[in-house]
Amino acid sequence: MATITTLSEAVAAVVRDGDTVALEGFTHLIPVAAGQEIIRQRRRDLTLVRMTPDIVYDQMIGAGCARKLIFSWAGNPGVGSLHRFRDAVQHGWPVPLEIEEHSHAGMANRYVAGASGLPFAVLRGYAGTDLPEHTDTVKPITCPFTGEVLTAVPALNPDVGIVHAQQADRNGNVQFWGITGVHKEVVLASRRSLVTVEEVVDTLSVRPGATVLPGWTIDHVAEVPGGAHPSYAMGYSDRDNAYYRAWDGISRDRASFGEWLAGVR
Amino acid sequence: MATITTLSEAVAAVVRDGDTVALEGFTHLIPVAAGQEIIRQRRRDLTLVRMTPDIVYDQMIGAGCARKLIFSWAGNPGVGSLHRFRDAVQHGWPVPLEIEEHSHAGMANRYVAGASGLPFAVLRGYAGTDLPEHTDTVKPITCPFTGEVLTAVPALNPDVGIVHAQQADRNGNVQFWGITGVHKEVVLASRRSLVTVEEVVDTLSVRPGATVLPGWTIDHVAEVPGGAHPSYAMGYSDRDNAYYRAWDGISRDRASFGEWLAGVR
Amino acid sequence: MNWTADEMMTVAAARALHPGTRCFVGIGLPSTAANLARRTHAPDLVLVYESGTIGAKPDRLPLSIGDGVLAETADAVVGVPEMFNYWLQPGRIDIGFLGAAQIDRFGNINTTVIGDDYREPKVRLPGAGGAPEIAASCSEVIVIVRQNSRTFVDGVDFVTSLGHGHGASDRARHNLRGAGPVMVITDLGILTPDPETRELTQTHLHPGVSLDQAVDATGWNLRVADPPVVTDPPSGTELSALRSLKE
Amino acid sequence: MNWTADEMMTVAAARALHPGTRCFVGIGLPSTAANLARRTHAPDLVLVYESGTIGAKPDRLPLSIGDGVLAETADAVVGVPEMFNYWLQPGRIDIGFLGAAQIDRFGNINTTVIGDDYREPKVRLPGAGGAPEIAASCSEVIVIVRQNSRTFVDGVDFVTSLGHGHGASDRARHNLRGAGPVMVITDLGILTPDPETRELTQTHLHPGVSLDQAVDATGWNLRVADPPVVTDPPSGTELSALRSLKE
Repeated sequence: MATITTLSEAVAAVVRDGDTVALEGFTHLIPVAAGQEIIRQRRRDLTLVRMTPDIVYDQMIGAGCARKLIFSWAGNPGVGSLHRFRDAVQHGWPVPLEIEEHSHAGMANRYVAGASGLPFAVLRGYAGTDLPEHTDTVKPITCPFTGEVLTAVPALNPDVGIVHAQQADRNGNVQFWGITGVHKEVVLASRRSLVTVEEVVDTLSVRPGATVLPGWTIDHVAEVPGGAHPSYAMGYSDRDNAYYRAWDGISRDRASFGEWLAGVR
Repeated sequence: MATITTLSEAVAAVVRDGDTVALEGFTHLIPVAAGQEIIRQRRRDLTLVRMTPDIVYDQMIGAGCARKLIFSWAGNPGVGSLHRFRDAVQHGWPVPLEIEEHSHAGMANRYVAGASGLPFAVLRGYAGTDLPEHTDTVKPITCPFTGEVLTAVPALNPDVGIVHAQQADRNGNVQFWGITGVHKEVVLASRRSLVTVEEVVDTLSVRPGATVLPGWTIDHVAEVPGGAHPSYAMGYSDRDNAYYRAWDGISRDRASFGEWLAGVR
Repeated sequence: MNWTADEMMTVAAARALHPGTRCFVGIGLPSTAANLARRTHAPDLVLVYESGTIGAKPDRLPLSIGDGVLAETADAVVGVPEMFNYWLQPGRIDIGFLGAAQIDRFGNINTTVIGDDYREPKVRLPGAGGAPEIAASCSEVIVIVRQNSRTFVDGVDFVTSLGHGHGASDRARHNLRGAGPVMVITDLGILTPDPETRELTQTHLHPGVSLDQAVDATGWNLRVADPPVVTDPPSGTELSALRSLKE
Repeated sequence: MNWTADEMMTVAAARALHPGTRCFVGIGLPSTAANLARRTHAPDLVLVYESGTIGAKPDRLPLSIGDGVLAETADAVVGVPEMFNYWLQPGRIDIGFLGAAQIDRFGNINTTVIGDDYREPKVRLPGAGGAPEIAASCSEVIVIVRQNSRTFVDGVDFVTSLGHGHGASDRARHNLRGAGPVMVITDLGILTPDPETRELTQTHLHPGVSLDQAVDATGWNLRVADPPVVTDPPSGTELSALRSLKE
């Protein structure tokens, strides 16, 4: 059964130096506040996993939390590049960043395999691209019935999976709706999980399109209203497009990023 | 875009002698009326696919529509045996019935592979059982990353997939809610599809827990109120448990089944 | 208060379910026992049905695993592929609750065919359903089945669901994560696998059942604990909860 | 009415989308073009975004592929694994609409790194996202990209998404089901693959664009149709729909 606690206690309980940590949320319900709490707790040597490293991972990478990134698309959506990510990859600043690069289809299937207790997943993917040459975790696999050659990717089972959701009840049952990305998969695939929520309510009233995760699948729940900002929580907030644009300036050089970082810490 | 038509026209359009046909519905939303229309149109040599052949397949098998059954559990749920299925397997009456037998996990994953455009699916299944000895469509597969040996099953892509649902709108968009089984998978995996619905409405109002299938994924929609009887359509009808019990008597011998069949035709 | 052998069996099965346990429930005796446990000592039992309902809280006994009351009262309803892939397969479920048409001394279960020839069976049974993977992937398996020599056989005609195979190391050889059958609960008593050999041993007899009855009802040379424990009879609370459940 | 080269490009891309087409839309120029088509000649265009929204009908241009307006107006919203596995991979989508940082004469696309050394890139780009499988699995691919010699290169530094590989038989060799790029729409004109060799050929020039401009903007020895067709200029309706969309 999920423990309902504060964000700082929850992050302290689940995230350790050296862990493999996945913060997910596909444009929507991104656990940004949890990422900043990881920065505040000065975690180091993390292997960060995320399909779409965007502002939250740019912040964590710039703060020096990560030694490796497993991902499929690293950008500021609708705006441009992630400057802290580029600085880490191109110049090793503030620490060198190893990368393991996939496609979205590959990453999504890696989480599916992880949630399913399988060591790998099969897809039609990567064919003819240069990704397999640089990524060890992409291999061919042959169909035992047709002989057709497809692509295998290994399961992702992070030490910690963190997502943001709209609501939890007092037993830690969680519901989220709207664009749900790989929320369910990352919680089920991870050894430990934390869900930050807009609101803890007495009873969940299930919404159309909502997914409900029973409290016994989750380790910690923390109420963090606005915890997805600048991304959004459908029904609670709108995407702060201006902040995404503003981040381009904040993150562009090390000095202005440093000022931002001092403010968070 | 789905054509909205009558049940008899829809069945005539999609089901041909010799086809592989899947009528699905896991206890709930079973397209029984469509099965009886197939009997009425005297289709023959069908390969019937269904996880849980129950009354509707007992009827179709007893009527001589099927030459083969691909399945994972053939019984009258909560009551006992399927007498027409047993008579066909044990005595070849009215025609011999070839069987291809799986587990639920295997069948569900075969539909998933079919819906995904993959030739096979991987699962932890069948290990240590006698099923692989008698079922060609179960093979070992080795994880290219860990070396672990798992089980592969081939995709199911029926010629025709038929399910019952609560509602369609006038564009053939369909919604179903409650226990949804493999409804989505069988529609997406099949070359041609038919959805019978309780009601055609002007606009779908999406319910909690509902799945919506866009009309362009479906070939035919037919309005058949009560078309799942004796199974049920949540929000429209209750399961007719008395009929399930009564079927045991109707189906127990060839004569009483024959009377029932004459009534359908 | 009097009770039937089936009532004793159901009560014994309900008692085996600890509070908070996540339980994969088949229809029939397992469902009755699980719902009884929820009405008595384990109100927070999590009932999982293969129809996709997680945390169902039915107020009456469902006739099928897909009754509407299961979906209406569940914490979550998922599709059948997700049920098997995300919930059962990774070992999230504590107890798998199974029945059997035949069971052997190692808890291997047959629900497929009676007779030597699979293609020409004496009796064609329903088949596997979810059972092979329930038996493989749940942390533990409990079997509920009436004990008689037609069912308790010296070698099943078909292994539908693996118990302990031919003995101690067989499940590991098949790379199965769950512990397999830890208890077989019958109308006569309870059998548990020997910790060394995994052979089922009659460790409990229900009140009024003799050892000879159990031996006669078993198609192999039954090992017996010395002495077998006598099960506590059903309490008034248990019996009235069970009977009201069946109304 | 005057128009910019970008407006001409977007209008040309919108025109390429036939009514009823199911279109997998990336953010930026593809999304603008697809939404323009929906506002003009193809109101029943089915917009599919990789965030899981199927049949989105946004009333304003989304800034990201996961804007709330997409989920609110969609016929169905599915998880990202389902989007890729059930919807993209089996070939259910007619048109994949992609951008590029680099593109070569066979329509191969790079969005990963600029520079020879993947581990020490000159410029690190965002990477693959959904593009490799969009390029593989959609029935056809349309690329929208500004034509200049930095982008139109004689050999991409990294193949993120396969176009026609090294020529006619390459997609078949990789067992890809979709036809690959059928059109590259730029601010100068339109390139289509030669039916025999699959090499991109400048078949259209936008009004006022000279052939020399196109040749100069291309980093390889550009093949040109003789003569190239001049694209119809944007109509007043198209331009006003486009401009109101961007307000």
